[in-house]
Amino acid sequence: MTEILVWVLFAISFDLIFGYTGLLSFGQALFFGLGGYAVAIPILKLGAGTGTGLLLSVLIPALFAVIVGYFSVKLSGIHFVIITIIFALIGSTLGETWAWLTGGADGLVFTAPPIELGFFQLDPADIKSTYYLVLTVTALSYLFLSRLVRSPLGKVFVAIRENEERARLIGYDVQFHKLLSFVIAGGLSGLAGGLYTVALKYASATFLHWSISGHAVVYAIVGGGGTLIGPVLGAGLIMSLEHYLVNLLQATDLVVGAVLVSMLLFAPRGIIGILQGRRK
Amino acid sequence: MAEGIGSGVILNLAKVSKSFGGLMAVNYVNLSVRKGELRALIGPNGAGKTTLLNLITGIHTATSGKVLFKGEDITRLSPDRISRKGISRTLQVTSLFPGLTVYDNVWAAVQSRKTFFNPFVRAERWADVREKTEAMLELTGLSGKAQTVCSELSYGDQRILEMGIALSTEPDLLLLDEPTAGLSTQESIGLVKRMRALLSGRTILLVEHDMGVVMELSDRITVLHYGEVLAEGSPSEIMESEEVRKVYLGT
Amino acid sequence: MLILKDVDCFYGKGQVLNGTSLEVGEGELVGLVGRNGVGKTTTLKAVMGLIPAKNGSVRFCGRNIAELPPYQVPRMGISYVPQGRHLFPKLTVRENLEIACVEGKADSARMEEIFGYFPRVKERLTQKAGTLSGGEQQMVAIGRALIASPRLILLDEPTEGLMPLLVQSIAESVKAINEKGTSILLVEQNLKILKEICRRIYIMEKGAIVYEGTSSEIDAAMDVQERYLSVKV
Amino acid sequence: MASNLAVAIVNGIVWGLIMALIALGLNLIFGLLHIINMAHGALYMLGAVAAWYFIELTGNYWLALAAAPILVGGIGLALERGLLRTIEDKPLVTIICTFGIMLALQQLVLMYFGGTARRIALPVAARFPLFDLQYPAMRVIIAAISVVVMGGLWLFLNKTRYGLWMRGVVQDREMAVALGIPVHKVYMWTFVLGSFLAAFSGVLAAPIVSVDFMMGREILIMAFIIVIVGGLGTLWGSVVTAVMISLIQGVGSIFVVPSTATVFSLGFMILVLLVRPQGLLRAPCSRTRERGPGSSWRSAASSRRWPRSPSSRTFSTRPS
Repeated sequence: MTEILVWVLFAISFDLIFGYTGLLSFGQALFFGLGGYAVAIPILKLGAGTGTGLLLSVLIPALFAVIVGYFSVKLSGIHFVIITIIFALIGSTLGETWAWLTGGADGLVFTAPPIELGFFQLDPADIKSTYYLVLTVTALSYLFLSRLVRSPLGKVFVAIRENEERARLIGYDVQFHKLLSFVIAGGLSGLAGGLYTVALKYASATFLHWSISGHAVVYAIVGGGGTLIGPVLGAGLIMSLEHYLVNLLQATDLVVGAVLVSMLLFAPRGIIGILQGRRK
Repeated sequence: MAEGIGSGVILNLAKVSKSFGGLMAVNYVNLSVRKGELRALIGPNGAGKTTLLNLITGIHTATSGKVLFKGEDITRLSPDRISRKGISRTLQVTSLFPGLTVYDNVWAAVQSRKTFFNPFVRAERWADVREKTEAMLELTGLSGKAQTVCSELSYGDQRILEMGIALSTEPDLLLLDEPTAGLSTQESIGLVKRMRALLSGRTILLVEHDMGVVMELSDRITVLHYGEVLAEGSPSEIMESEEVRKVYLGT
Repeated sequence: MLILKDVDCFYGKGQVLNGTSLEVGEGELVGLVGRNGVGKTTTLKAVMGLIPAKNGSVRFCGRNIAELPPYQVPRMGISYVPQGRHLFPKLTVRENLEIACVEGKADSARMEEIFGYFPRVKERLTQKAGTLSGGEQQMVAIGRALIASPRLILLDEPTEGLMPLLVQSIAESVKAINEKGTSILLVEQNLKILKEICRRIYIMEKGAIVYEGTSSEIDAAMDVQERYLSVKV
Repeated sequence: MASNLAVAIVNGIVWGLIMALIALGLNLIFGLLHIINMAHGALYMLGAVAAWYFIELTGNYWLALAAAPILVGGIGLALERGLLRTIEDKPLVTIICTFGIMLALQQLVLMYFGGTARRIALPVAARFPLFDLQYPAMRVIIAAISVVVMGGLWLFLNKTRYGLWMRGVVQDREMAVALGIPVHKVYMWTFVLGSFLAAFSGVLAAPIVSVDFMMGREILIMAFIIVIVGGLGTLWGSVVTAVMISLIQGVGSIFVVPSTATVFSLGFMILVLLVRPQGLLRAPCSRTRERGPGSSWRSAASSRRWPRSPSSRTFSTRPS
């Protein structure tokens, strides 16, 4: 359940750049993985607290997103997809190489120290507490994003998705707003990665691999991009599907791939699209 | 050109050229538009009319020469900067936000004049933007269709909306690229009627093939041919010009 | 032979053809003229099936070709020379000609006939089409249309952007091709050329045919010329 | 040292030629269908896996080399006919769709083939001396076969009618239709040919590398890099780049850690994307790009300075 919530957060952060701003990034894994390290390394090497770690798991990936985004948003379409994959690849290659820092493919195993919130104590070692922690953070992020997409800023993002040229001609700095959206999404992807590591007590270079980004893509598409509730549904549905199928026939990716492809062909607006269609 | 660069000139192109590879699309063009006038730009296909608009709005950058707007050099600015300086335009091929409602289309344009976007504020709270949006919908006669998704509008309404969006940025100079393209004669007449109300008192540079529209609306006409200014004058002068007729009839 | 009846065509939502009807008879050379953007090119593309005709019918030799998949239309015996030539720039001239023989090898007699009209094409056979001059490209484009032995050729502004001397020579070639029995529908902005070589001329305005007459009739009808073709209203 | 270097160079060339075949398939598919085929690596993997089964059955590598690519070509045919046809004109959707296909194919192989890596014995065991080492002759044979296939591909494209059609469709799709070329059939066979090439290189690579269900994943990215650096749509660029990159990596890893070499090549690739997105080995301005903006004809090449960006808009999440 905790895991589903993490993927929900990852999926909605991806949906901000894909569903709202219209940029297909296959590089979100970079920020996801970085977020993981941003939690694990300070705790392990510097003795930092979990709260600090989670804060860093937003800031550090966001910082990287500024750099990566600065170059990436200059490109569009296919070239954008490819450049984000490459950045993620550089990340995972370095992650595997710098084992002294990252533990390489074996990863870093650590215990997150309890979070002191005045009278209230939250111990990540306890599964239930972790669950509530992840639930709270994800819910807050969801609220933040739903506010964001309804704000004037959100309208700019959507305008860029719908027609970049027109947005530019009415005076929006398209490049800047794309970058902004990329950075916000990067920060939240990092947060998802951070929570994932806290829950798993483990950070690894495999989280940086570009194919991890595929999860977010799948959830957002299947659920319905361009809405926030869509990716939530998508993540929930696919994760539970996987959960059941693992015992049945061990063919999770096969089903995921099949669901993804059939969604693209028959319901390009995802589950949300199907639901809305029925209501009409 | 007798009027020269007087105080009333808002846009001034000085010896502007643009080449694509070896092709000179715009060749050494001088053009000045006065505040408040409606200037039409005509010429056969490939004469460089749209390219000229692209140069003014920063979509292309001139190979040589200067574009001055309100006395300021805007030759090398990006399209969004130029738009914020006060130039707005419509495109020949309708360019809207197809998935958004008519209301949001106009909203996005009105909102663009603001500078800071607080991500925590609901867009609807901005009363001034709302008022301007509604006023523009009223002006374009699209109020009744405000909640229609723009891709479902009729083509004529899309053309009007395109103009509405361009006007929502409150431009000092409006460039119209073939507003009646793709409309039947009947629809064109309707559009021109509505344009009158929309455009009165504004400074406009109009590219148009439909000579009826041009004659109806314009104060002055500039004729482009092979990227060069062939003639400039009042509508009646242009009508009588031997040279212009030659270009159009090939005689 | 070719009959368009009440054809409507749209680009997205914009209506470009608005009930266009015209006819080209067997062996005829028909002109189509009109100002920019009135739908001349679209008419040709509608015949070729490149833009679907929404309403009305496009009949060729009695068959409704609007229902065919676009690549079948040329196989019915219609060739198309688009505005701007649209040769394949990275293919040689010979390849540009050969590619048009979709059903079988290039007939060498046919090749010779093309060289007869345009000797320059023969000299350039091994050159890449993209390196040719505008006039040479036009010759290859017409040659490419001829090679499949079509019964009808649609020619879109063949003289556009050419030197006056070349304009005359292209016009003469067009006339010669027609005299050998191939029907031609010629779109032009240059009324003078049309009047010289076409017997019958259509004038188009806002997606519809507004006038039809022989070249001498058009010559006499100054008001029509003024109204639809010149800058006067 | 000399022998190490010599082996690195020969290995680099051999591997580069295999990579070139993979990249050629990817590039062909992109050039014609404008599809970024994320499943290309999986097709390569399928080729190797199918070869393993054929060898288990018949014990004959050469038979596998002939049969496996045909089988995978058939799969490619089914994919194009069944799935990709309907979404061909939406580049971003095809990326996601082929990504889904990749997941599914990998999983299928995992189910039936298992997760463990397997090896295929060298069908030609002979070795020849290279300085003071014994170099397996099979690798040279593999390189030779790649060259022959590439030559065959060149002949196909330049000397046959279908090849001529394919080159025509790449340059001007609408005109090709107007000349009566059945563009959709050309698309289909291009995809089949691309799949065939991917699988063929999979079989070629099988005796050198270990065969497992993930073997296509990294290869896919390498192939992307090659195609982009060499120039999308520029076939010979892919070949040159493949051999070059493979040589640099091979020789480079004698001197530095392999991952450093990888990071550098990735960084180089980003530079190429930003500075010359049309690829290093492509003429900066082709004729089609020079055509003025007045042309009503939809030009295949889009200008970078002002991207009209059909790709970013075609994937609208709302109906349009």
